Amino acid sequence: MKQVLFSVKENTPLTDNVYKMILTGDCSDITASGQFVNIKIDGLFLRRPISVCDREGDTLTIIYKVVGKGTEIMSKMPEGTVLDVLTGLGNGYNLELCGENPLLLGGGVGVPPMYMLAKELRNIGKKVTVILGFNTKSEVFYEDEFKSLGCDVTVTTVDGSYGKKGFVTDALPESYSHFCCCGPEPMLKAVYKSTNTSGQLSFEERMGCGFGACMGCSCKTITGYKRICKEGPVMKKEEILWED
Amino acid sequence: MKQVLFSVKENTPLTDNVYKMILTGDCSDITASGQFVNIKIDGLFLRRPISVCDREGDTLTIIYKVVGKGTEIMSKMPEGTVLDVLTGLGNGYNLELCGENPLLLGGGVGVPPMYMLAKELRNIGKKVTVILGFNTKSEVFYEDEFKSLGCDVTVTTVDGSYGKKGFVTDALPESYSHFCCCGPEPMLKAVYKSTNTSGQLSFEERMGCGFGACMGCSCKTITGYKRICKEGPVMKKEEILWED
Amino acid sequence: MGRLSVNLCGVELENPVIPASGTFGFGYEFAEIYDINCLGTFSFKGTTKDARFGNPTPRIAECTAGMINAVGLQNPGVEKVIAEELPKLKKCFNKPVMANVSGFSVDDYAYTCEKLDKEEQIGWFEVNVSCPNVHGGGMSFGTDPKAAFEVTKAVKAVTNKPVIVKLSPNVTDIVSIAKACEDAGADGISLINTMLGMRIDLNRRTPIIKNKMGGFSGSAIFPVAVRMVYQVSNAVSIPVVGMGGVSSAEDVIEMMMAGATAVEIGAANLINPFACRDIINELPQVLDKYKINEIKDIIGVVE
Amino acid sequence: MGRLSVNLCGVELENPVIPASGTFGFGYEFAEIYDINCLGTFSFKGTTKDARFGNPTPRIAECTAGMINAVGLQNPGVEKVIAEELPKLKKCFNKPVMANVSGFSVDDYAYTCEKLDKEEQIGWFEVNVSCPNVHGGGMSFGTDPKAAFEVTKAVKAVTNKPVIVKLSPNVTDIVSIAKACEDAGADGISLINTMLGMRIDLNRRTPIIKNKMGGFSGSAIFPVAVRMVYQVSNAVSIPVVGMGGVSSAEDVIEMMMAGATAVEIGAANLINPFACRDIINELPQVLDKYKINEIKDIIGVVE
Repeated sequence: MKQVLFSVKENTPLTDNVYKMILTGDCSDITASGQFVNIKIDGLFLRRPISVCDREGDTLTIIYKVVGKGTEIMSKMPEGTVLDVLTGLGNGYNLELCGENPLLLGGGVGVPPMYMLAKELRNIGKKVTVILGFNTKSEVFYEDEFKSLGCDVTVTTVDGSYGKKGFVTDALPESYSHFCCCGPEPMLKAVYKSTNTSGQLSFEERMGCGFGACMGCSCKTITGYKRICKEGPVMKKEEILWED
Repeated sequence: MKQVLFSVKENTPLTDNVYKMILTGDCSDITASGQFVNIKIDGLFLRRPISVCDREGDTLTIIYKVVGKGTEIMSKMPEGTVLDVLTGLGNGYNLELCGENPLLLGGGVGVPPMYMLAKELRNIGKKVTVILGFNTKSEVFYEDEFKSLGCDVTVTTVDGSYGKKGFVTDALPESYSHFCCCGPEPMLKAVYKSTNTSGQLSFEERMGCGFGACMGCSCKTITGYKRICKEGPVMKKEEILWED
Repeated sequence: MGRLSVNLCGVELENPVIPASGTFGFGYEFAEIYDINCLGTFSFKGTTKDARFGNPTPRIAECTAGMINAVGLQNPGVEKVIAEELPKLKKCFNKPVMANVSGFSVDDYAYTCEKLDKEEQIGWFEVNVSCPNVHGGGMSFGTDPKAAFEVTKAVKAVTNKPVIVKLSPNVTDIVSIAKACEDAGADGISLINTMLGMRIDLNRRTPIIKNKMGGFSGSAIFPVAVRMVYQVSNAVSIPVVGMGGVSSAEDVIEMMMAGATAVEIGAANLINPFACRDIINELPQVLDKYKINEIKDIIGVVE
Repeated sequence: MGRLSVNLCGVELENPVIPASGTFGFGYEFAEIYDINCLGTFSFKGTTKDARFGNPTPRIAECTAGMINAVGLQNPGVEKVIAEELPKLKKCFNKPVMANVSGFSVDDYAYTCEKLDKEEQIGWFEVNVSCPNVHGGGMSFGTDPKAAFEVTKAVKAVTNKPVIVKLSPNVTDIVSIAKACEDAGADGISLINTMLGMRIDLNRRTPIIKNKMGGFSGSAIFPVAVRMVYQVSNAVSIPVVGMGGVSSAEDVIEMMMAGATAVEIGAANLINPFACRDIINELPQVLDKYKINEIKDIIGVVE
């Protein structure tokens, strides 16, 4: 973990309420896809955890959805805004478990972390299949970005207004070596049930600190209690214990 | 009272810790010298009451000393900053009581309201004598501004490093028709004791609202309880009741 | 009535927004800047049997997201309130007003309420057993269920108007005190009054407030207020008026979901004199945002 | 020792800054980002007889100038703390540490403290009779003087190390509880623990916290903390450790002027992991600013 001052280079909407923010600063502590950063916002007490979408040298890309006060304020930040950010939080995805032709599944704001993961996997020559799930056509983003990485990309929409109708689990390919998934809990559960390989899933929880101090985001796993912000957010399929 | 958005046109130091801020906005509710405005500052709960130094059309001039968080933040406000201000607060000085050759006494940050008062009195052709009291030379400001209004100006410094050595009460002229005074309470008391005419004195107190709602700044007078923010800050000499 | 209307102890309110006692005087200072008839009602300056100047100054200290006051019930006394303040109020406010009453003995409360009972402008009594700023009285009635019971009973005996008892948050068990008031016949409970707080002037090395301690209010105390409103509204069967740090239309909704039938707004009026008017104007959009049809539908919706 | 040193119950502290229990784990998460030996000491994660997962999530809610937590004493239990956590801590912290202990019965407290007493790393016990997040225990000990007395007495019987009792602010009369602890032999009092608070999710119309209510902390509660530290330090003759919303070097000074011998810092660590280090570094300038020679000179300077 590092405390770094970033400056906003770009902050543009991808859809009605999903924004892409490009930040410049020291990214050296961001060592794996699936990690997140924790952003201090003036006037709000708690930092806002946002998953890393991409990292190139000193350039950090995050994608966030406007859901409350914090993201509302973020969406209005002009270029040049300086942000106090804790970087390199969480464990991230383990590439070594992915095998030769991994399957990546992202739902809604669960899509962004899949981008950096796909990029890393392509860099080491893996055949990457990506399924991106959205509710409807107007919410779709990043399809082309994944394609230009050379991934085999399928988009699903719940209402069928774009791509394949249904959920990501309605578009599972014949075979894949491993899966990596990020999205809302119902999607994680569905993917957990309908996949037949090993996999890694990224979880969300309201956090106090984001770096393991407050025990605010603890969860039970087969291998014991874990802090989603520290031992997570990515969990191996085998260790997951569904609460309800 | 009016709630007005002002924008900072100029914000420059007059001494080490005294600043002059020129604001543009609707000044129509500022009807008398001695009135004050109450400024909302982001991140602080209470507004900051600052006395009016001058008002010309849409231009408001205030002079403030950096004494705490609020004035500290104000001193760093760049040109163009927009401020939420309650204007036209308090009663102000009554010109009709001043007579032909009034005496104006200002001490430290009690000097600014005397400027608008002197200006008004000169405009109606009065002979105005001004005594400005400071601790030391480096704290002196606005001497020339009063002179250019055509006032007879004396500056006193406690340590004698500039002007006449001593307090404003050490520089009282032979005769004057009335006095108007603003400054720290010890100065008000001294002036009260050493003057032999009718007079008006401006008082300070920690305020909650600044417009008469909270009773935070009440004081006792010979004519009953008064709110320094509403029936004050200017009191007639005859009505003053010293608490201790 | 419209989608903002609520019924407080049998009296219909056009909306649930009520400026809290001590932050709105007797209304006319605010009537100078907007038409206060847009309010549900308001609770006027705490009134006592005899005139009071209150505490020495400084009476005000700033805090993060709040302030401390130690005014100490400055008011002209019930006779003058009736003779001078209410007639002035009548000129600018044509709705029933809430009469906030304090005292230093059970008889004080009864005496003052009996006098005010004859005034038809008054729609409710708000009996303040929780002022933190007066010694040998005020809060002590609100920290002991027996005393709260006695005061409530005495006031109920002298008026047929709804009696709402205003409680202090500076207690171990707010529910037991609320229940004591209900048992004594209270028609409603309002809470929370200010929290006892203190700030120090680091240069002078003395308390900022001359009285040392005072009542802490402002958005900082909102989570404590929501908690107590929730606890009390789930324990009593009479309406609860929620207050404590409410400063936005969303805060009003949160208080009502916690169990409040109406909501008082205090310190916010001192920072933004238009706060209550602005919140009333915002409420319809906020109801839409949260898919609420009529505001009364969400009272105590949280289980 | 330097101008920042204070003496807490007979043990010298290099400075009065102490990360509060539950916001600093067992230290090593923070040791990864700075040398925690700059701290006066710290109070480790609340430890109980048996291992606890704590409460269901969500456990965290945001507030204006603060937060609510309902972790519920998650900890591995005293055996594991001794076997696993303390050895890890020893590697990164070479000063005496404060052992924060909770329980559900008087025997629980005694059992856990007796086990920990043998560990030479431990310089003080901080007996938490004020956790708002565990039912049938925790806070109840801190809201009743008799229960606080019993717990204190039982712990004093099993250790010769200084015993500091951590009190809850959610009470009518904090002084009576502090005095009960002093009468039972407590060597110090620490306060305030969190205030019981609640927030609501307006979309879901449910409490944000799964447990409904939780402990409210952060700068918002500072004025209540200063008030209670002042009241207690003027009523007892044992040292007081002040906490509650402290987030700057100036806040530390204010707490000490109110009567605190040392100051704990909680929620601030969660927002800025370097908060305690930064405050310690700022303190010398702040002492100069307020013309304070040695920090111990201002303890309880406010009359």
